[in-house]
Amino acid sequence: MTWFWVLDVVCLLWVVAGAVLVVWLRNLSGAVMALSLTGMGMTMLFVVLGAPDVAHAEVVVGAIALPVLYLVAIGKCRTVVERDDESTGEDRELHGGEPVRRRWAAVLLSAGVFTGLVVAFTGLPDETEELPAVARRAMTGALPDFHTTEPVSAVVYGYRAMDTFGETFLLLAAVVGVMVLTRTREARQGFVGEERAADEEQEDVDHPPRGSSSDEARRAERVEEGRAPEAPETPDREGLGAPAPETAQAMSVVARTAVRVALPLLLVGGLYLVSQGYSPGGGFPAGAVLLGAVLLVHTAFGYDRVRAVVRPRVLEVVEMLGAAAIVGVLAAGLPLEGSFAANWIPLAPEQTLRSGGMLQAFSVSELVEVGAGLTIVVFSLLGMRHDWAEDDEDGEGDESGEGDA
Amino acid sequence: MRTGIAVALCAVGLFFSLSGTVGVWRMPDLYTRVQAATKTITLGALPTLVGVVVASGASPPYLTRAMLVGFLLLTLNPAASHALVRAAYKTGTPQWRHAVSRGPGEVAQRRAES
Amino acid sequence: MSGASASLLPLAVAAPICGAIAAPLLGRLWTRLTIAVSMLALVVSCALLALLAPQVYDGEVLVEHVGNWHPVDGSQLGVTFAADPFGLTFALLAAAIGAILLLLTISELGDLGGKEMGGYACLFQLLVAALVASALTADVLDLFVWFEVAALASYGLTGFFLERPLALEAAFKTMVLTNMAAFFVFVAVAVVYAGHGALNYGQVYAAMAEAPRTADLVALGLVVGGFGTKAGLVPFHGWLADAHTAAPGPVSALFSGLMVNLGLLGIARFVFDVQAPNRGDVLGLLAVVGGFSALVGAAMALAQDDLKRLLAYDTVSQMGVLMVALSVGSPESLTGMTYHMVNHALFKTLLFVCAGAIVHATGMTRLSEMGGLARHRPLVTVAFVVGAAAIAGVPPLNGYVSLGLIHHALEGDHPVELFVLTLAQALTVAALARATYLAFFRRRDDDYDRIERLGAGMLVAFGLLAGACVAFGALPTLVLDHVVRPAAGSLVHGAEYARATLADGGRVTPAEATFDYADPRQALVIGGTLLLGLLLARWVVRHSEPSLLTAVRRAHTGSVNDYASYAVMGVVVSVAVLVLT
Amino acid sequence: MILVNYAAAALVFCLGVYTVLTRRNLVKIVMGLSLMESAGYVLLISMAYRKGSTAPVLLHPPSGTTEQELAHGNVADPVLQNIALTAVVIGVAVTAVLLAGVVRVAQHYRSLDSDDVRELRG
Repeated sequence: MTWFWVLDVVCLLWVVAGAVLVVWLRNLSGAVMALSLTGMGMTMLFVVLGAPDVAHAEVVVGAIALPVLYLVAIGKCRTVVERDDESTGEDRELHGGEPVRRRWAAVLLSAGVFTGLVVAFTGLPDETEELPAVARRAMTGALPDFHTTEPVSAVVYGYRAMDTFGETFLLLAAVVGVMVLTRTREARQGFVGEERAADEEQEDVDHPPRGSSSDEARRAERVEEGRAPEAPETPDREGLGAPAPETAQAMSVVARTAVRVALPLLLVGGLYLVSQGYSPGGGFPAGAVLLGAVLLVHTAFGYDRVRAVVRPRVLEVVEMLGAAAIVGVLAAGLPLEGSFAANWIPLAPEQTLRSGGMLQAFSVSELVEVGAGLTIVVFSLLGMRHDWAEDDEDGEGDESGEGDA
Repeated sequence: MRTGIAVALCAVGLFFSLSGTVGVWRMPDLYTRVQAATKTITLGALPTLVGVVVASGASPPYLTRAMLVGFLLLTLNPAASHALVRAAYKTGTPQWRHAVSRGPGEVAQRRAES
Repeated sequence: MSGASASLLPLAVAAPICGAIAAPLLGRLWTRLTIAVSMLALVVSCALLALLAPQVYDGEVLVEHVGNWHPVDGSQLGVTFAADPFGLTFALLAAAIGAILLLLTISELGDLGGKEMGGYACLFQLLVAALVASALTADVLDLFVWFEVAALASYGLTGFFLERPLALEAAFKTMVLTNMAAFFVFVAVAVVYAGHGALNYGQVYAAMAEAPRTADLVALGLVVGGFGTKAGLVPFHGWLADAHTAAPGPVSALFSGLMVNLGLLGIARFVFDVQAPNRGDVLGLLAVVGGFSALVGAAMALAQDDLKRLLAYDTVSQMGVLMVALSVGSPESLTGMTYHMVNHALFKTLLFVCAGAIVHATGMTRLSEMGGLARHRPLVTVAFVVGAAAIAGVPPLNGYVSLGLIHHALEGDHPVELFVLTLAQALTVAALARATYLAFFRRRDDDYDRIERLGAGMLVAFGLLAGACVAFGALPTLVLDHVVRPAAGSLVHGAEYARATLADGGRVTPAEATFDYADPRQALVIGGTLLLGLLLARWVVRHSEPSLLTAVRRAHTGSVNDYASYAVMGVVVSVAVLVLT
Repeated sequence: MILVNYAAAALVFCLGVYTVLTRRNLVKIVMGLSLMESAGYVLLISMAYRKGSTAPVLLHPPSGTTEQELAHGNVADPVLQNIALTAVVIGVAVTAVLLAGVVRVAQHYRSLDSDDVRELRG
């Protein structure tokens, strides 16, 4: 039994070490890697503590999704933030000294929160307690009620379907929120009062771009959208000696072939999670794995190859259809079984493809929504344009870009 | 007997992982460190994986999953290290001062001079 | 008690969500169609709730165990929805005012592009659906989930106008502080479940009655911090004024009228319905927090130059008044609190609609730039004066009744709270009088360079809201007996409500509270605060800012780190107070 | 002994709070919130663990026991894992909203220092 505690403590140290690194590291990209380290530590911890479904989701989130989001955001900020002094080119905020606010007050408050939490946790029953009646009911009910051998899926998509219904629209609110925050400037028919208020505020806040960083932002934006014409498709023919970072989008042939080999395995692994009624986790981790596969293809093959698949306009419709399917699956319970999220699909014998009744339908539509939603989120963040802040004097605002990237 | 083989394999894996870690710590610059790190994965993890499969008795579901993990490790790890080092080289990460081969900047300069 | 009608409760939540799904898709075709579909969805939700109203308001609690998963010998695994009078009042308010504000959006923001209008309508409806669902749910975890949905929807809506730098700064502050509040509530729900293995309100109530733990007190402290941030109580209110200043017109009305009530609802549920047996000295804590909120909110409102920011700080003050009324805990004070919550939703939405109309018409947000609007827009002036008078408690309007109830409840053995509330009331009257004078009646020499015509939607919104203010004030006995007393009953008799949520239904006896219109003491208090307020307003307009006020204003540094420090300090203090006393 | 897990979760939570309170770089503040979120998941899964338990899966029960015995046996708590499963995936979307806000603020204010982003004060 002690072997469990050894593994458990090792994983905990790993997570706490990652967290300390995130707080302590000054270099932002380094802190992102530390955050990914914490994510990996948590994945191992979840496997040790007996939560394989959550580990499925956490490995993709910790290793791929979060770091990509942070690195994209840092990249977007770096081209815009005023460089402190042109000579050293040292970004004041991004790598410079970490300006710290009142340190001791914060240490005191954090210690207060820590003692409050520890006081609460010592009062809780420890792991030798019997499972609560609610959990025991979920375990014993999973087979008779849903013919599934996966009680966590039975609870997520069956018993507490209303919770997952709320979580789904939490995700929809986040995705639409990102779409609203990253949208490009759209022509407005008439006079909107706030625009006039905005002009006044922009005078005193958007101080005119002094340093070279603003036209560098313009140049980076142009490079990002209208591909620089002379950029080769793949960097293979480029001489190795050229010191400049690669202008080609795709990666070298080695990386491309490795991704071409691993991609089918990843997709099959992801879809397995949602294929049977009793597969671990269902739509949520499968959507995360799908996002991981799409990001892998994007880094290896570059944006143009991925754009054929990931078209924002199509993806938004797919995501809304996924959400509509979820409302349909749950609302159908009302006329057929008399209550909102009741299980109205007949149960097949356990461990067959259609066992689990409503679980299967709910988790497949969940996969559609989570997969499409997270892809929209990442590609919206990638496609963010610089056209809302005050433009330069020449204001050549190239609206000609290929719509919302 | 089976546990003997398993323990031996795990010991081999452990040794290579340890040596790889020492390599990462001692090596002077990025290029050699990545080389040591890759060795840790390829030679350290695979023997341990085989040892675990031998120890647990090769029941089909367990064996297939272990082979899948092994295959993915063998394909993806070298590609990842390649991408890492190429990016470092192209962005001009400095080499160890006594390095024999040309740094990225010098090739361009020599071509410019000649 | 026909169970069939109870099963409509989740539909009342699903209707706005279907509208939210349809909105972005239709947004591309034709923007007015998006808003029409959204309004239809909210009207359907309101109709479903109104269908259940007669049954619920005569004291019956309609309970729906979602998915037909009924509790098994006292433990409920599935999620439970319960329509009790208090929850239904809040849900009806949310759906009705949401529909009115969508009507307002057509005339105020009708010229937005198709795609952004689709995103706006989707987030708006998700927010209203979250408010309706968190009012109806009877499950601790479900309350957290819908609280988070409301938070997420508010991020996109706050930062909607991307060309306004203030909107993005406000959106970022709202995100950081509301996200931290969500984590506090997340940990609190985890602690409650780990301690008692229960998520259903009734089951948690019973579990806490038989086996109280200190962990529950820490959880309650975290809940007060988390929902206090949403309600905008003082140490946690940093984000509220910024969010309302920069949000679009109808959105800031929705925030101030309804979303802050979500925080109040969360605290009221936990204090009276879920953790009543084991809540320590939470009422004393809430009295102090409420008193501070009332005073600081009113004082800050007095010194603001931006109209919406002034109204936002007034919301902080009114939330403080509500929290003080809640902390007294007597049937009369809880009835007054419920009545004042309904009134506050009505007159604060009216004031924000007027502010939105001014921004739409002139594009100006600062009082110093405005002036002489009475001549140009008489209707906006009338509506603003009705709203301000309602807050001041002028007799025919609804403020008089609810403030009367609260003051009457405090007269007995709470002299300190009574003094604090009257002082805050005087400051509020002064702030609103100053705003009315500066914006409407002050002569403005150069004419406005551009004044937009008022849309039809705005006029309808003015009429409906002002009419509701007058109606709720003119016939208090009718509203009191049929709506407010049953609603307060589910807080006063929390045990009955909790038992009902675990069973398949139950009854909640209304709270006993009477209100006689011609009460001389109440007329004296209201008259006094009115007079004092007007004098203070005149003094402030003429003289510079008193030093105490500048000190309070300097405390609001505007930096995210400081606001987060105040919030964490508030949580640590409330946990310490609950655990140690 | 599970208290070690709870203490580690509380420590990571407080590290997140410390980051949000002291760091002035907006991206660092968002990382602090991610840390608080991760601490929430560690806390949940540690609460779900029962002594010597296996994962709550009834597939291929260990030799000799039927699925029913396993259901009554020693398994981790599926309800808490339900909360964590959905929350982990949604954490990504919430972080993306925060980061979109940070990039838009940086585009306007041309700075990532929270002391420059202070127009709305007083």
